[in-house]
Amino acid sequence: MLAISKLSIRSGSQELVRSLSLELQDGEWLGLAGESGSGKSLTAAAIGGLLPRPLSCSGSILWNGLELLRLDAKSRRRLLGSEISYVFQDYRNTFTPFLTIGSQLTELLEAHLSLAARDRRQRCLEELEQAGLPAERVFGSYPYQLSGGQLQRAAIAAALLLRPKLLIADEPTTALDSLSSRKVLGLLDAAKSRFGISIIWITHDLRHARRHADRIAVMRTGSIVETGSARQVLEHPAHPYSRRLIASIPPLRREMPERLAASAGLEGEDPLDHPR
Amino acid sequence: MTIHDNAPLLTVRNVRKNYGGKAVLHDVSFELKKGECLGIVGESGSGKSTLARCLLTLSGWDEGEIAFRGEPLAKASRAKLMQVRPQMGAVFQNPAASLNPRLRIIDSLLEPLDQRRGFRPAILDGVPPGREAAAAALLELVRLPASTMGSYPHELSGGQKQRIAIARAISSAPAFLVLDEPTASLDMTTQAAVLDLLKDLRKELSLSCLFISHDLAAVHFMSDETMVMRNGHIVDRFRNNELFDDVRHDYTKLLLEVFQE
Amino acid sequence: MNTTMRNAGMLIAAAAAVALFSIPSPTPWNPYEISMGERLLPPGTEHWLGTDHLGRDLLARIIAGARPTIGIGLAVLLVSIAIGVPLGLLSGMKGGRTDSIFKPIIDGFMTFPDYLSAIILSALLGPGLMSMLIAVIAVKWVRYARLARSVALAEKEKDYAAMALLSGLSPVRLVLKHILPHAMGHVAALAAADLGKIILLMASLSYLGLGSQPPAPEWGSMLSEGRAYFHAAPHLMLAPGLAVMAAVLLAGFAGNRLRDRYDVKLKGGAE
Amino acid sequence: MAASIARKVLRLLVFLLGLTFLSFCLLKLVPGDPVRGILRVDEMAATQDQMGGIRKELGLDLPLYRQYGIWLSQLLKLDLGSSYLSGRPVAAEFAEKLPNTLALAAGSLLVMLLVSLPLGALAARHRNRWLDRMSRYMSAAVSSMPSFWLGLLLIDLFAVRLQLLPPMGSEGIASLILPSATLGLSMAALYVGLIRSSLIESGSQEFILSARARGIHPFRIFVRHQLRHSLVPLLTLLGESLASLLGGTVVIETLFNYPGIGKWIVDAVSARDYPVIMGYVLFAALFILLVNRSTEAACRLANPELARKELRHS
Repeated sequence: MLAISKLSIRSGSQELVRSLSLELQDGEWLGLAGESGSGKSLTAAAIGGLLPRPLSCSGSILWNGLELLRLDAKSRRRLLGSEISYVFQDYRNTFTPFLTIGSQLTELLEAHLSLAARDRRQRCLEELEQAGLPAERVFGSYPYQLSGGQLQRAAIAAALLLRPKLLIADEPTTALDSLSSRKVLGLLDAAKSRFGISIIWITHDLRHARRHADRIAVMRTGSIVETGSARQVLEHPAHPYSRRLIASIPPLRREMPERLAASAGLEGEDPLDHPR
Repeated sequence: MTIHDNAPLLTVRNVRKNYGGKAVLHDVSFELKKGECLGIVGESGSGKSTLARCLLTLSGWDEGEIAFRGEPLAKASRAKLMQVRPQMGAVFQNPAASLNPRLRIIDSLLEPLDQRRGFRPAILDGVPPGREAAAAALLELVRLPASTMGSYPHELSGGQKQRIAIARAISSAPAFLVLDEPTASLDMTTQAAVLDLLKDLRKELSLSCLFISHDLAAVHFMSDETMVMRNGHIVDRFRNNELFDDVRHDYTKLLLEVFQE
Repeated sequence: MNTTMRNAGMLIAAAAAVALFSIPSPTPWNPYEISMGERLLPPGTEHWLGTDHLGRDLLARIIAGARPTIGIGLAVLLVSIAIGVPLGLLSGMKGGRTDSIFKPIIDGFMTFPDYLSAIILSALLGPGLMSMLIAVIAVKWVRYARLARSVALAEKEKDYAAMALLSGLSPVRLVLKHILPHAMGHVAALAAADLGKIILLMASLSYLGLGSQPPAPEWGSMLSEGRAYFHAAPHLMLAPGLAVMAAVLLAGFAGNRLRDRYDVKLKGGAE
Repeated sequence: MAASIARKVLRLLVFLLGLTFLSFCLLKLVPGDPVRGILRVDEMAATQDQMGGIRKELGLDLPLYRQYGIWLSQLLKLDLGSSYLSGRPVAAEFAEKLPNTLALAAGSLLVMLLVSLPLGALAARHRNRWLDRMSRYMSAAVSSMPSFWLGLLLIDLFAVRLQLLPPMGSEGIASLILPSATLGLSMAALYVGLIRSSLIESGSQEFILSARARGIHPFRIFVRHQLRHSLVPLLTLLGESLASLLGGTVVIETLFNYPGIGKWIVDAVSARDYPVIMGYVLFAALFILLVNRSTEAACRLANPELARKELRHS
């Protein structure tokens, strides 16, 4: 469904993503894992043509045979929000602060469909309900009146409103506390099983990957170092960097390892820790 | 000053703190013993960082008592506080804010030692005199090259800055360390490296510490005993291997489930 | 704007500042010498910028006027900083009751715009150099108090301040070692730009007859004097006006440069 | 609610009382004698007797607090006293001159907005391109000029050389153009940069990206999300510019010999015309407070979140 090939993203002479290739199947949940500077968020932004202006990209991103990198503005707009939608990390700023959640959801519907005002409202309320939110209240609320977890769930409701085929979730739980994170990932799971949408899930923490992701791609400094089924990558990581990333998660077992890095057999090696 | 080895370093009794008309700490009580690492786990807003600032005498509280080596701190004079504070060490969450951006690393690193002239901690035994030698030795302790001392904070990564904060905190041989989310703003692999470092240092220097984190797994990795905080209350507390017992508080079980996935 | 240009701006500003207070006037003319035979001469080879209504050499007067104009501006600036910064730091660091006294005062002053307050204060105090200085200082100190207060409020919450206290620094030492130097960076950037604004403000007050009085060769009062002869001898207004403009521009340049440098250092340096 | 309004009104009254009393003290304690000014106007040789007589007549021989008390009690009867210079009631003279100043202020505001809004928006849109650079250099140059000097340049060009516009006075709309242009331009120079940076800042907000990711039309995003986000800083700017307009009019009215309250106060200062000065102080304070309150109210309307923040802080 989505085929990225030889994607490069550069800022001036600096290559931030290097000749990256990646494929996504229908109804698949792909975990794109990596640390800061790995280029995972840039790759995600490139799919929707949302890269900041000074960055340029080359290569090809095919969406059901359509070349996304050479799409005119109008067709891209038609695609975004309806076929491909996003959820971002910074839930505080996902919604415009001085407009109600409801008016922003209806704005999204208006942009893509022609519906009667009452139907629009009904549709939004249903979607908020689905996201486990008190629909009427959230609909009339300004973003600042909601908690972080509620905002992120409202953002997911917005992303799912038009039943997209692909949802790109860029660190959707990083800024949330662990209990809210769980609810948010649960919502994505439900959307996947109910509508069969594909999900690209960007994360720096592989902790929940086993439960949610079908496939995992590990990125480092602009390239994918390893891809494979979630189970294969998590249990038998082939690349040393994947091994290190997995070993970095403190295990919750009765018998604790003395050291984290040591358990991956990577004692002497320095972690990737570069100044910004 | 001789202290009985088993006497607690820190005694917290029924501490309560209000903020904006709401209690952010309810009736918090615990003890920290020498050589022990006590973990505090809780979500944001649970009051764990507020508690840390109270323990460090950086902010006041409304009821109850916090005593350091048996000495009550609630009504301590400013002079008393200035005498007590250097015996506590702290590492905070945000490495970007933990170093004065205008000072070279060596000056930030040695601030505690510069402040107490004539004092030489045991970790510097056998190190030649002079500031540079001391800085190099401290940097080595946290696995950083001596050349780092000439840099400014903005030239370093978050992990490096956090290591410097750790070196600085242990430089004056404090009675205990408060580690308030020391890894939360670091990348995963850096996080692991810092956790490993802290664990090594704990063993090498037999540090006493309070390890505060939202991450149950990290707390479990670091500490001997763990307290679970929620809405300003301590809802559960257990020795390390008791975490998996069935008698745990529901909230603890929930956290365990989340972090075990 | 590129870096070389910014550096050039800084250099010119620095050179101008040094020249201002060290080099004696390079023209052979005395800025005070009246010569009624040479009134209102246009710019020429002998008097490069011409002469004023009393036959005094304009170039000599501009050069002689630089010192009082910029010097007074600097003095006003320094006094404002010396009043504002300590009060602002005190208010921000102490917080609580102290702050609840200072904050409304600062906010109250800030609601009144520079020009209006300075004009009204000069009006209340009566015309004259001294009352103009007091008026301008009264208007300006509060900006530095506010800046220092907000820096103190922000910095004292930062972890490094907490760590400094844990190292055994007294609150006073904390301010002197960590917070004051931090505030002074911001203050310097604001001050450089403010110097220009102060010069403009004083020129306007002098023009209104509220500031320095003739025969001082201060640029503002020169402009005020020249106005009567505006049609006959426009150069009388042109030259001091351009001088004011150049001084303000240079000060602005220096301010931008200082601010950029400062920002780069704090934000972690893209350069 | 009612209590908080009452508290606000009370605070306002205390503030005005303090301000006027302080102004009164300053005015009286500083050397300078209005009587000489009055007599000079009358072109008489002043004797001690005459001066004493006038002083008594004006109540200037009374102790300071009594003088203030008299001024205050008159104020309660909405009487600001009479000008020493013209002998006419201050309020009447004020009412006569205020419309002129308001016309000038309105004209200047118009010029300022017409210049700075489009220029700031264009500079933000084409940032770091030639248009942006030009606008930055030009505003740096203009904002470095004393406003009266800019006015003189404009007079020289349009009134003297091209003879298109009257240089002075207040006859009709034409005579309003030069003063408004002068004040408007010198203020616009400051605001172009501020408008530019506030638009750039709002454009880089995460929620703008989110709206793009939802496929909303860019024009709609600009108007509904970005512009509205800039509205709060822009409204604050507008409030500030209204307040500083009042200061600017003083200089410009003097330059153009324009019969507004700005020129009036300057004349009053040199004659130490106390009632006029006090009247002006009172007006200026009320005007600024009014502008600030309305700005705050407008900002709260533009961004409901602000209203909540204030509630929490108070």
